[in-house]
Amino acid sequence: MTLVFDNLRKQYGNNVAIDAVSTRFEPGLIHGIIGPNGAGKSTLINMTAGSYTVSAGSISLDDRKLSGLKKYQIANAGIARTYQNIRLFDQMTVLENLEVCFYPQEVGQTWKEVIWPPFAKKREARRQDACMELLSFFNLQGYAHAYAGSLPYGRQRMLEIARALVTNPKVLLLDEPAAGLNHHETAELTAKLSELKSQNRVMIIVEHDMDLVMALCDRIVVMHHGKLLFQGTPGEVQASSDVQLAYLGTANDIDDIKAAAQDRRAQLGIRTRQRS
Amino acid sequence: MLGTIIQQTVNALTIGSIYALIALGYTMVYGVLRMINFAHGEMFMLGAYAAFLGLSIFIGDIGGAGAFALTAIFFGAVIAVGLVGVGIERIAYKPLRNSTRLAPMLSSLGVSLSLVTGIQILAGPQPVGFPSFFPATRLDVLGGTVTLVQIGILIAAFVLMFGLYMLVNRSRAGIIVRAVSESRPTAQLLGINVNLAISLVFFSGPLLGAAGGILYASYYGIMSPSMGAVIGLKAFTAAILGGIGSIPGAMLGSFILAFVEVAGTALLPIVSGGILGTEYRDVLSFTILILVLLVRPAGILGTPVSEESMVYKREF
Amino acid sequence: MSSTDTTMQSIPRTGRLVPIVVFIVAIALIALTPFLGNYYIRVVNGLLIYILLGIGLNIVIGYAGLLDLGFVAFYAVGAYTYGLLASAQLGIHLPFLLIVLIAALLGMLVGILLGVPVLKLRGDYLAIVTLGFGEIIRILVNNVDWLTGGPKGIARLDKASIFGIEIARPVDFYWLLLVTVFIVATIVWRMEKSILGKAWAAIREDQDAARGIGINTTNAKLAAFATSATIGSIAGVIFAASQRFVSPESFSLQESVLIVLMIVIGGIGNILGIIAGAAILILLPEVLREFAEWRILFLGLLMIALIILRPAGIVPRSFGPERLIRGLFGK
Amino acid sequence: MLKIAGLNSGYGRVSVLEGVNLEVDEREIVVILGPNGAGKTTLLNSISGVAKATAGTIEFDGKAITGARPEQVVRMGLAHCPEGRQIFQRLTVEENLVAAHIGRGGKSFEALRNEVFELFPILKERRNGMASRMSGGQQQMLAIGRALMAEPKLLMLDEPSLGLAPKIIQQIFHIILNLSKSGISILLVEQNVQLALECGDYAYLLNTGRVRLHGPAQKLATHSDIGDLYLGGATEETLHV
Amino acid sequence: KDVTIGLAGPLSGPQAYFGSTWHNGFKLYIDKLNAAGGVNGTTVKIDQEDDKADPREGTLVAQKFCDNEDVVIGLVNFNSGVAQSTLPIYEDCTLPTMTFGSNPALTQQGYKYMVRPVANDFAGALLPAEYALQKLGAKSAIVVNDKQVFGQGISEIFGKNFTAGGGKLLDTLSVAPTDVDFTAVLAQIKTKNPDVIYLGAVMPQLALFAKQMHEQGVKATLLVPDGGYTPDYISQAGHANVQGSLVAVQAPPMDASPAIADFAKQYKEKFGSEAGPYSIYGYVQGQILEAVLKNAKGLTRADMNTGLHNVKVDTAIGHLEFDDVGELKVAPSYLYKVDGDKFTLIGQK
Ligand SMILES: Nc1ncnc2c1ncn2[C@@H]1O[C@H](COP(=O)(O)OP(=O)(O)OP(=O)(O)O)[C@@H](O)[C@H]1O
Ligand SMILES: Nc1ncnc2c1ncn2[C@@H]1O[C@H](COP(=O)(O)OP(=O)(O)OP(=O)(O)O)[C@@H](O)[C@H]1O
Ligand SMILES: CC(C)C[C@H](N)C(=O)O
Ligand SMILES: [Mg+2]
Ligand SMILES: [Mg+2]
Repeated sequence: MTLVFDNLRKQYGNNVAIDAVSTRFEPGLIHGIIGPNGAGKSTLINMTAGSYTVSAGSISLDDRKLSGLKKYQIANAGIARTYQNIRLFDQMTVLENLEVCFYPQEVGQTWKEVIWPPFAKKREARRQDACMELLSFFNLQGYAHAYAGSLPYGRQRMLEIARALVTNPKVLLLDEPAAGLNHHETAELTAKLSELKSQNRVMIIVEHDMDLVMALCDRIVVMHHGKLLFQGTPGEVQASSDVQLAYLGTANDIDDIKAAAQDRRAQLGIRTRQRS
Repeated sequence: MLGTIIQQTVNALTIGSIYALIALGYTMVYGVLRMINFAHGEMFMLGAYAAFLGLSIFIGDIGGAGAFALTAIFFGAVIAVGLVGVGIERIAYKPLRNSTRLAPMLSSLGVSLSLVTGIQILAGPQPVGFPSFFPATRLDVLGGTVTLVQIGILIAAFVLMFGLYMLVNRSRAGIIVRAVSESRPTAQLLGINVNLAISLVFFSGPLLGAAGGILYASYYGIMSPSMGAVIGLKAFTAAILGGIGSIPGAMLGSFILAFVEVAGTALLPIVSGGILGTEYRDVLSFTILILVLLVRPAGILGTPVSEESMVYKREF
Repeated sequence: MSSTDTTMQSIPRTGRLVPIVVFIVAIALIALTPFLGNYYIRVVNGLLIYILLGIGLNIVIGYAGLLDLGFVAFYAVGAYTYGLLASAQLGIHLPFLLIVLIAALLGMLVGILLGVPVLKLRGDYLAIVTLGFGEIIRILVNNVDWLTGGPKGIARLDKASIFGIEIARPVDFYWLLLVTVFIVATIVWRMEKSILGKAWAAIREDQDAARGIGINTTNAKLAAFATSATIGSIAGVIFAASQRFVSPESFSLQESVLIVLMIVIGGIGNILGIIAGAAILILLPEVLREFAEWRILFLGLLMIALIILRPAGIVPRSFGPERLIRGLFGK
Repeated sequence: MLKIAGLNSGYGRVSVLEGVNLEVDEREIVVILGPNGAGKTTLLNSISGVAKATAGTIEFDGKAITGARPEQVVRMGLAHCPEGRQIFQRLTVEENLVAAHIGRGGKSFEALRNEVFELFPILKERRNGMASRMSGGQQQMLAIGRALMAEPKLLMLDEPSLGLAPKIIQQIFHIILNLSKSGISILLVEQNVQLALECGDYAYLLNTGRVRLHGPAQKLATHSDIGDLYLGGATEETLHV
Repeated sequence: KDVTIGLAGPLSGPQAYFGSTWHNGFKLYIDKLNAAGGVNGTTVKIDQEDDKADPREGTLVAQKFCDNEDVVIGLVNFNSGVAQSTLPIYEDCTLPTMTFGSNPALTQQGYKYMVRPVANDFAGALLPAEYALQKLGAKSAIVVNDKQVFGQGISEIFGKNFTAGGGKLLDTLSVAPTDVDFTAVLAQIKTKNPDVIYLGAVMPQLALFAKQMHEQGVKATLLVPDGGYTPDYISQAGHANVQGSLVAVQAPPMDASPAIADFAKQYKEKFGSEAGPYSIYGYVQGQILEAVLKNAKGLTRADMNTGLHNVKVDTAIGHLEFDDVGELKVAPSYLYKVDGDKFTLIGQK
């Protein structure tokens, strides 16, 4: 169960957002995708999930080609995702947000559900049990009957991840799951994500929070200007001079600024006042 | 034959100009507030009634009025309607700015209903004759008959549309309006008075609509409280056809719709061998609208809103 | 920001008073109506038809979040099905229930035929296309004179009868409509609670995210369209049978808009809201009949006021039938 | 020139800031640090009137601006360059500048625009191009240039280095230093602790809605607790060094 | 002892003018009648309702009248389309009506409780066809209609009459009832160059069409039905544009007889405006009612129905009586020509 990008390309008009990216994501590992703003990280996620079409090349899960399928078909093939901006069903309860994920499996018997209430009750109970279990895992059980839109931001992030997990996907794509989370929440998230690591799941995390990425990921793909700049373990990535130059920064840059700042202070002669 | 073609072209251009004046109002409001202002057709109607009121108060007999007086009344009326538009926005739409998209739309339906009945109560429900702002001169152009009114409408409409285009694309006010349409919070943060910008839109849209109403009333020689409904719907259709939110789109859509209508009348019976008569004209227009939208889901010149791009914009 | 304090976030439980009062008033009104004059029964019948239409359209607008301005087309399909199959127009005189069945299937078919091409469109574009579709149907009906009688319509439709019981007086239709509304409302409500209904809600909230969790949105929307069309068509049959006359005038754009308004003013996505909305928009003008034009002005202003004061409708989505039931029977 | 005392603020029922005190002097660069969600953006939003203060006072140039609307605040000379740049994508570069010109300080649009062009030559080059076509760094320059169109006395910058490549970040910091030299006071929100403290004069560290630590930037840079506080270390007291 | 007459017609919306002025004519007569002590001591009350020219509203009003035992006659529905849906209801509750819709089909459905005190469209479309063929020497015609019950019905009849009389019908065109722009249709008509155009529609379309027809240089003579018999037709079209246009209507000229002139004067005094095109019929219906009441055995609906079907009365527009389907035996019909800003009578039947 390996997710494979083969010579992937994405173009918006003349703007090439992803250029000749080939790589493999193995199950059982947590993969990180990092890179500066606009490097094409979200584009990769969006293409994998079917939100964007692929301009050239292909994406496949084992031997099944995903690119070209409709978005919902990709989802039903076992690809689940979260969004860089949280996209929950705000006016539905937390529980319903998860329940609705069973639609593809259960829609066939809607009529039975409508006509025969006991059947509906039984099925609903079964769905809800499964959902509640997951909610407990994310400490969201207390919110089950609240509207998703009314949850605090951090809880919404968790809920979105829970929603992606409900149907036990083969591939889990997380687009900046820590964005907007405070420190405690990030720590909690890190813990939960490492617990979710599983032999039969490919996990991919796009993130700017280097602490989280370095702590969690087994392998990191660095994107730059739509191209694959580097891939390797966290240690290798941090050591790579290419990556430092493009993304993490080098020592020299800092020295330049230091000099300029001193220059300014000398020129203005500001004497900073202590405040209460 | 040539005469008929010329004739029909002029007819289509005239109808198209009037549609365009109204369609622009729909498009501007939509561009800024993402709202369909169903009361916009009534601005068109109010324009005619305001001008009529002006005429009967200040002039009485149009025959004796000088060009200056007529121009003054024209502008007085359209400005008055512009102000009404601003007032309506403040009362009926502003409280709903953060509501669902459906709410201001339905509020505008309420406004529309109130205005139509209000005028019915004040001025009577029946159609009233409207004096022509233009002398009834006819010209013969290569076998086609063109009236001075038609030429006047064409010129007036193009001048107004050009003015609007310049306003929106070249003037500071226009740039500010476009900025507000893109992001109200950011505009506010930059010191732009968002309410003023929205008011400007609700001033100029109704103003153009009112101008359309006066031109229309003097072209057809008639006005009625319900005159905004049908034409408003057509102009709205035109705006959608061209891509709502786009100013050139509104104009293009209007002229296309007008040409389709004229062609529907002139050619449908011939093309279908007499099976489909002129009564199927609107079926033809709507069918073309639907076909265009199937190929271009955001209209001819509209910018398609792709799935994730809205998210993208917020993020970046 | 403690994350365990959640009880306040939950949907509040209902006090029992409101549901009980609503229930008693409803039962009283239902029981009293047959004893009123025929005129009042006719007004109530009109109300019930609009409620039926509202319930149908609400599936598309309130549940799936698609603005459909051409709903009246399905209403016309049903009405003309009765007009053609139970009159001298084609010399066909089928029994009422059979026509209901045929109209329901036909309505569903038309709903799907319309749905397949247009459901790709979003928001306002969907609105104008459905509007155009409604107009196309009306114009066709007005112009294929040989079949529909054109503007003259079809007069002297057969009296309806069910299992030999003639349905002709206003009070007969009252009972027929009441039963129909009850059955349809129950089915629709159960659909809303089913997994399909949840998918509709997801589509309404965020279509793309809904696709992202594997919902085939086209199919789910088609189901909404088809169900809604079926209900519209059934309402049309009953309407035609009670008027015993059909003509294109009854299927104007204004009717579609009226139904949308009913839904939004009453409480979008909520069957109880639709009843409230219909009551205001259908009964109020009748009550204010004396005031001629002024009543329409009043209605317009009231609409604005209601939308501003209660943007979520008179009866909010959260006060749905289940809340009523819960309030009545405890728990 | 900016003085905030006891500020509580948030969005609707969500309360974010609690008892924030903060001051910016003439020509100073004051840095606000803090982890994600600390309330830095909310603080700037409260100053410029987007988020509503529920308690406390904000004073600018000796006048209270608590509760003022954003456009009033900008007109007093306090410009806000928002997080995430927020440039108008559908406008050209020059139109972005036009929209932001409110004619506050009396300079003509042309004069101001030319100053901005001088500062950011790339903007002059791209003046008639769509803003959306520019790279992230260029967009950030446009965002700063746009804020300068208001002729601010105090410029608030919210994470100007967000998601930019290091080279560009360096450039942005040079620009900030130059602006300060030209006499504009700066309130800078940054996640990039090292660089910000290097450039700033005074710094505040915000976490979970409170000021946890403040002091002269140079001192803060070497302060032992900073890492701990940054990660939400458990003091209830506000420390200063 | 008094009786109530139910009046239903369009009182709001674009047709309100026709409905209310027609009802006013009736009120004028009834007020006089009541002031004179009623008929044999019976005074007449009026229950006036708005049908909005909408069939659904019409049925509600119909039911309201049916339910009200005091209502013994309905003076109903200006529009044939509305009458179509209300007549079955009146029939069911045996409430006799004087129906005003002029579509011929109304009397062909076997209703026993209706009479029509106005010429139907057979009459309305015969006179103009004959006149066009014989007096104007027209050889060819084009028929345009608005695809409404009335407009389509009457123009079909005109077409039949015209061909039956030896003329040639070049084309039948339709416009939408909400159209205001006929230039495209007119440009097509111009290529066929007909001698006359018959326009089956209502105001304001009649005026708009006439105006544009003239402006577009179409030379044919325009014939229009009864809706055009209003000063608005001339003023809204602009009188230069309607000169020579022919209007067929059931109503006599206001100076046709002293009785009518007197009526016009009274109307103006009472309501402050000129009488509407159908006001005289309201007045005549008052006279019919008086005659019915005078000879009635009782005041039940059945009595009224018998009375209506057997009435023989001299009215402001002449002698009226009904045949067994409720149609006027001799239906007065007049043809006018627009001359200056007036209608001059050029033919009658
Ligand atoms: N819908 C779109 N239309 C046009 N261009 C786009 C679109 N989405 C992304 N791009 C372009 O594609 C490139 C890659 O964008 P992407 O969103 O994938 O970056 P990212 O690595 O996720 O950045 P971030 O860290 O900001 O999330 C950018 O240059 C952007 O301009
Ligand atoms: N519009 C809003 N409505 C409600 N809560 C909000 C809103 N914006 C931010 N918040 C909440 O306020 C808190 C502080 O957010 P703020 O944006 O001020 O943090 P920040 O320090 O700027 O973080 P970052 O480094 O991510 O920009 C967060 O918990 C966030 O969820
Ligand atoms: C307006 C009128 C001409 C109406 C016409 N008498 C009808 O039967 O509908
Ligand atoms: Mg991204
Ligand atoms: Mg921030």
